[in-house]
Amino acid sequence: MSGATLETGERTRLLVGGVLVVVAIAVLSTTVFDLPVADILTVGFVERLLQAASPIALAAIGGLYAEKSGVFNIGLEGFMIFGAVTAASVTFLLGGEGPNQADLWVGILGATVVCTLFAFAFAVLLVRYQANQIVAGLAVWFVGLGFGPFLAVLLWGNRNSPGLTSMNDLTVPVLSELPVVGPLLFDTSPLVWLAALVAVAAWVVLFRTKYGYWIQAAGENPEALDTAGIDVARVRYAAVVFSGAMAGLGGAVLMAHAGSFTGTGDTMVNGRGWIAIVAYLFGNYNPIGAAAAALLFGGLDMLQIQFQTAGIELPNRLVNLFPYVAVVVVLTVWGSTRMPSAVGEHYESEE
Amino acid sequence: MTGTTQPPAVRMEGITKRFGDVVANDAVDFTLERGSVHALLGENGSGKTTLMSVLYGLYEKDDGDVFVDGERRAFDSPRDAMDAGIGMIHQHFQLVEPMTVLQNVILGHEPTDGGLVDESSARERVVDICRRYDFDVDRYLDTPVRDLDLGARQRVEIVKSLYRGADVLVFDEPTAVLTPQEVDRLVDVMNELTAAGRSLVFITHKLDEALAVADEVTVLRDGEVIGTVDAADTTEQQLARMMVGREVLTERRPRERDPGPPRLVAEGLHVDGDRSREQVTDVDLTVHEGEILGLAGVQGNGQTELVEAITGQRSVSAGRIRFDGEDITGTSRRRRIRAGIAYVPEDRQTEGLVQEYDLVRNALLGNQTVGQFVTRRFVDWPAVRDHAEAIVTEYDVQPPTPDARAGSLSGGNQQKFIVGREIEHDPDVMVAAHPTRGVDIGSIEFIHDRLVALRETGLAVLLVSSKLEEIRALSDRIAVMYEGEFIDVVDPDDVTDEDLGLLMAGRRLDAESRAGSETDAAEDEVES
Amino acid sequence: LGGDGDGNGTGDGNGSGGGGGETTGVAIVSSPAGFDDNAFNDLALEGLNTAAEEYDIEINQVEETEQAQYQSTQANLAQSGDYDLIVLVSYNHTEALTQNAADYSDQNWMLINDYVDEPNVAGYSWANHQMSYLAGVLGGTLTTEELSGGGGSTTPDDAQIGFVGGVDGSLINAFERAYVAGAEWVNSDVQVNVGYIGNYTDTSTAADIASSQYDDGADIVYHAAAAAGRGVFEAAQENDRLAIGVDADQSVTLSDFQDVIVGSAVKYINEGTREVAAAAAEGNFESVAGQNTLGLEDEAVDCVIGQAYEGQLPDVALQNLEDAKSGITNGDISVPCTASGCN
Amino acid sequence: MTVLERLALAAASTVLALCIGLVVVAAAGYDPVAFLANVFEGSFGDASATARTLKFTTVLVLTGVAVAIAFRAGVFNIGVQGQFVVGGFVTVVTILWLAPMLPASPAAGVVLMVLGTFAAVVAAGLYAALPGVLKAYAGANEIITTIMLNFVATGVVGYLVEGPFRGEGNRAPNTARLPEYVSLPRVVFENPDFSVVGFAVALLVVALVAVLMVRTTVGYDMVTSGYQQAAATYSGVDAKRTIVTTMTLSGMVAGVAGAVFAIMIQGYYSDPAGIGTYGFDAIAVSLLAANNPLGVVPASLLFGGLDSAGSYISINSDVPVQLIDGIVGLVVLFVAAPELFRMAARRTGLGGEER
Ligand SMILES: Nc1ncnc2c1ncn2[C@@H]1O[C@H](COP(=O)(O)OP(=O)(O)OP(=O)(O)O)[C@@H](O)[C@H]1O
Ligand SMILES: Nc1ncnc2c1ncn2[C@@H]1O[C@H](COP(=O)(O)OP(=O)(O)OP(=O)(O)O)[C@@H](O)[C@H]1O
Ligand SMILES: [Mg+2]
Ligand SMILES: [Mg+2]
Repeated sequence: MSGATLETGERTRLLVGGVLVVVAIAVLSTTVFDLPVADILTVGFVERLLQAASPIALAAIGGLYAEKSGVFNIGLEGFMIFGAVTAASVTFLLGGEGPNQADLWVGILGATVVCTLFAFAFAVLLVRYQANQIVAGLAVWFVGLGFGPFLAVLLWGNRNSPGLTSMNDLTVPVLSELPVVGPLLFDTSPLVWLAALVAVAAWVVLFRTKYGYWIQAAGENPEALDTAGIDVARVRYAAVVFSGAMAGLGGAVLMAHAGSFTGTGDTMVNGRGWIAIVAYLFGNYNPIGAAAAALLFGGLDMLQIQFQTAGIELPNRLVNLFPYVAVVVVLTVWGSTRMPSAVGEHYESEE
Repeated sequence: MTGTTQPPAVRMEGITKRFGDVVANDAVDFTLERGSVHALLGENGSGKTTLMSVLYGLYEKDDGDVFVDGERRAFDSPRDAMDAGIGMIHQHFQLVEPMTVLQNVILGHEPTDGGLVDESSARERVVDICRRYDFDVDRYLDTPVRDLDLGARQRVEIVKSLYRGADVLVFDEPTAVLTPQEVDRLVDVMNELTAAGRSLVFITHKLDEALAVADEVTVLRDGEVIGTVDAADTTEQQLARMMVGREVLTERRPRERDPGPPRLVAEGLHVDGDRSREQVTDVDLTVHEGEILGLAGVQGNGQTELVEAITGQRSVSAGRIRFDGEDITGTSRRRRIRAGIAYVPEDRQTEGLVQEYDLVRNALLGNQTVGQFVTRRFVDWPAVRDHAEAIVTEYDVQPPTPDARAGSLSGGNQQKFIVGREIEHDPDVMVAAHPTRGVDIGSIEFIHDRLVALRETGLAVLLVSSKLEEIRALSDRIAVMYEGEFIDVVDPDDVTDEDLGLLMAGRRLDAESRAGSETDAAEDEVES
Repeated sequence: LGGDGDGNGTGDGNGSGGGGGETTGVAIVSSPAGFDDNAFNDLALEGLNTAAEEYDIEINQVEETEQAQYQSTQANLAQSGDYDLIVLVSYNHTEALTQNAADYSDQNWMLINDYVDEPNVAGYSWANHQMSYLAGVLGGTLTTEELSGGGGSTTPDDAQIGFVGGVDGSLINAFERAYVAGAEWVNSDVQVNVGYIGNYTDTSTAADIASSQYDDGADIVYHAAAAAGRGVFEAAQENDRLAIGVDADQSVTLSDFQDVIVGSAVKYINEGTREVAAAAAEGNFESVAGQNTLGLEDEAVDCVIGQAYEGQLPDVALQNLEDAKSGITNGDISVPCTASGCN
Repeated sequence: MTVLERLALAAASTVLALCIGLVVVAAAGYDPVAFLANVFEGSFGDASATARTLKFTTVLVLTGVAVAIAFRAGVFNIGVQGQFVVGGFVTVVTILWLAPMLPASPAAGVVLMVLGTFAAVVAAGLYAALPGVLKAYAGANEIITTIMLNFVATGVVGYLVEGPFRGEGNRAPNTARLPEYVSLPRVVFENPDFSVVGFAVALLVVALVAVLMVRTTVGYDMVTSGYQQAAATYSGVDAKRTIVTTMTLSGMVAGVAGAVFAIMIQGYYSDPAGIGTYGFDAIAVSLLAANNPLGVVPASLLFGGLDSAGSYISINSDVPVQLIDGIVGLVVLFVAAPELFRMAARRTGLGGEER
């Protein structure tokens, strides 16, 4: 296999470990609380898990590309907010309060385009003007938290959009009739499929195409790439713009599943951008791994909900912390991730 | 000016390159004839790398012209240079460590098939090149570069340039990190290359190599060309004189007094390397007072790990280390520094100096517990500054100010500062790893003098070097390391260079000892 | 600084109030959730706006989402002397007001959902527990009734409903406990799924929790999650089930979800703020000062039927609601928890 | 970068962000001139505004220094917010617990504040040491673990404030209030939630940290590790221990920040979900200051001023507060990119030397 997929064994162990943790917790708690596993691990649970994981996976894949190319984009949360609010805005502008599915799709597309543009401006600051990546990323978050809801206020006089429409499930005739697999795969949101597709495509591009090689080289040893005659800045621009576009898409997907934009408090994105960063680190910079990690976090979150539904009395505020604690524990027990060595370093080729 | 019918492969005229106030190249003329090797000599900071970087499109020249194959060219980027058939093997390798050898070789020039990288056709081409020039690179094409040793990495760099169709190859100090055997192989490679019509620039500090390999030699000093001579018509002495303006000799420095009692002793030492593979196996070592013990060996045979174990930067899996009879096996690096073990590290860039610090702050590095500079954890900066000034003056560090940023110094000057700092540390034991690597001849002599002086004052010195003449010139005894073990400890007067070469290749001297015989040592270096 | 707002009438000099010295200045400071919550911040503001239609009132809407700043925000407003009344939304203001009500004894304050024992403070609380109890009665009744009028339906054969709360704390726990009690009053076998989001903004998680409950067999889900509650309605539409809104008649405020909102537990916060603003404008703040807990008796809370379900619900549901109301008012029914939460 | 350049950078970033903000303000139909006037009045317009600015500055200085310590040593402590929360909570709990044991008097107040702060320093130091240990001895990336531990701190303290530590009879999820005599004296400024003493404490911490970093070997070891780990190891620095030391020190300062916030500003503790993001803002502060403890002071003043203007504007104007948040975000964004202004300066011939 490709030697560029770093420490494959370690990564696999990490993910397998994570999945084992989830399953173990599920099984353990069902026995402790004397509940049938079937009540917890329902088809609906998996369905929600997939939907919850999609936006995180998309943003994570974007962030992964940026970081692989040597740029730490911790502004994913901000881009997701922009993605969600622009998707809602465009959908609304097209279809008013009763938009149809086509409007929603255009909204998602519009959000991706707008975030691509924002990401380009961000990339110019990072790559050309050598902005500090951590501060600039935090700034994008602040800007998103500020201007995202502000845009909503301008448009709707309220930080929350009116109810728009949510993405309909894509039902494949016949196949959707299959037990378990049917409703999960063939009667689900097309955006879940989109996310899966993006994950696979991102993996292929990163590890099987020359652009992927360049991205990896830009993040590990930009000078080597430069001396190979490839413009490091352009590679990084592309990766950062892609990361913004994917995070924006992730936000749009979140909005499309919810059917409206919520801009109060930490907005509807509510930390998913941060989880996305954790997801790709957890997936050890592998798009598939990142998607799997997103599933893991989606799973933990939904599991927690299943527990509540099943009537397990737990202090909810503490239970909600479970994914965060799990991240710390798993990182500690299953070892470290290795950042690309040139992350955060500006590269200027001598001209 | 040239009488050949063919235009020269490269012709550079009046090249000037400034960095701020520094004139790195001052109206330099340089001609590389087709199918020849042209050596570029000069002290540290004389502008060799800069000149070649201009050729390679890395630096934009301030003035002058570059002609390739008689055509006037201006390269904005390495890509342009590469397209014109110019390749450069850098002093610091330009490899992406986690990527495989194959991926590194084809980086930027990937053949594709339906959008995907066509690794199999790339592999064919690379294997082809390896066969043609007899490289072993094809044997580890799928190994990540980070698992390769320096010699192998260098060959990857060469293959990379050839893969890109380089016609002109610039080697920037390629031998600095190589063992004698590897140097021999490199020389073979260079001969193959010129035989195939390639033209080579060979930057080195080693006069004998320059004379052995090159057809022509150009000497730079302070950014200016001192002269270009035919290798056949010149001598080492003459070149040395051109470089430094005086004669330099490396001659044997036997000790003037008998060695005293053992100071540094290692018994049955086992040390693991980075990938938790045992790199040092059952080594016994004794360095006496007033003695220089030379540690020779092909790089990657455990010298680094042994030195790190002795200096306290790496833990020992078995065995004892004693210093003046006291067991120091488990003690921290800091305690050993305090006990008087000074260390000139192998890697001056990342270990020996903090690049972003000025020399004042670098002077405190390793001296954080020295009472002269520190009282109860508070640093006496004026005292440190005086100390730095003293080192700079005494060891002729350029520029002669302690306020210079370490990273702005040329490699040789960095090394001089480190050596100075470690010697001024007033140690009892000096561990010096490659103390003159990349250092110009004048400074080499100076550093050698210092090491010898240390010995004469009764220090125990452990010298690690890949330069045989250095080992031979300074050592009172030579230990040869091979695959983590001491294969032999010999008296420098009793062995020839060939003998040492054989030992380093793993042949014991009592076996058949024919100098220059084929060795299989190189085959093992990949895995280390 | 100028005269520390000596009651009403002296709101002079500041900019716009051209029409005589009669303009009543009212400031409203949000809770940490901020305005646009479709819940009590917005409702409180709405009441002021209603009052402004009747009286010459100028409203300054101040959003401050950091609790630690309330002390200085309140003090700054009081110091300015421009306001005859300062409305503070939510008990997050209580600690700061304890200090400021005494420090600015000439300033009139209205504190929503809590009370500070000073003559210049009007504390208003609404009986969340009572309206939630009624929501429970509605849910508990309908879960065993055949109902498929609008967008959702029930499964009459099993009695199961759900509750989605915002933050798991005593405030929302009171909603939950009363809701469960109301449902059990109707049907002691009823099963209630309970889930908490952890905040008041994450619509997606709200929808996930509700879906999980619908999956598990719940027919009707009541939410107490402010803006995030919209997710519950989304889930109801998605799963063809029903939901009960909170605070306002959400079948009106979120009319897109009319088809699934069978009813809403409402409290007329707007009535309270309107009343106090009017009192301030008329110069008799004393009439509203003190601790006011508004419940069923005051017709300040209720459970109303959703727009699309008016006249559609089985009589038994309406009957049960009526019975519960009178039971609560005459003391036959004791609702767990109080307006201030559970202990 | 020289001090002068840094100041110019801060000024240019603010001006540019404000300009963009003004355009947005105008485009959204508000009065930009009035808005600008409000920004100045709200930050330094009068004694009360100045006090409010200094209040924010005080906390930002402390959290900023906490970040600076870690970043200087090459450890990315993104968890200052969490450590700040832990510190503040522990301060309140400690004081409330000890208060009944002492007679109510100003002297007891001082003792309690010192003990409370000490407890905060210990607790926050330990809370920061945890990711330090995990990084040093288990290789767990501290950026992730500290972000996660922020969530954990907020959640757990939120739970404790809501439940076990809720003050008696409190409707709101708040702890009980600190006794009246446990408060910093009001000198110079009258504001109830700002005391010059708190600001002085912040400056004292800055001075101590500056001396530690520049004058002591502990500081030298930390900074050297930050620049070049291999060199530090070579010089006898124990890399793992230094990571833990760094995180602990950073957390300790964050603990002081938490204590000052709890004692000076709030006087009790509330759900941290509603407490300002001082620990995140501190990252921008620290980077604007090039992670130099002394530079943190003016950098905090800038951000404190903007925060203060935000509070003022939310009271005195109709412009939605989100806009101010957005503008602060823009300031941070531009602060992150000094090169932008350097290039602009070069292009316009205003100076800025070639690098
Ligand atoms: N990028 C740079 N920026 C500033 N100064 C530089 C740069 N590169 C080289 N110099 C300076 O230019 C001069 C020539 O350096 P160069 O690297 O060409 O020397 P060299 O002959 O290759 O030395 P060495 O033998 O030590 O490698 C030195 O004074 C060096 O400090
Ligand atoms: N106490 C001192 N006495 C004398 N020189 C000192 C002292 N402290 C630091 N220096 C020197 O002063 C310079 C500045 O040191 P300082 O630690 O303040 O760096 P800094 O301004 O933080 O630098 P940077 O921001 O570039 O890291 C350095 O050259 C250092 O060697
Ligand atoms: Mg060089
Ligand atoms: Mg039912």
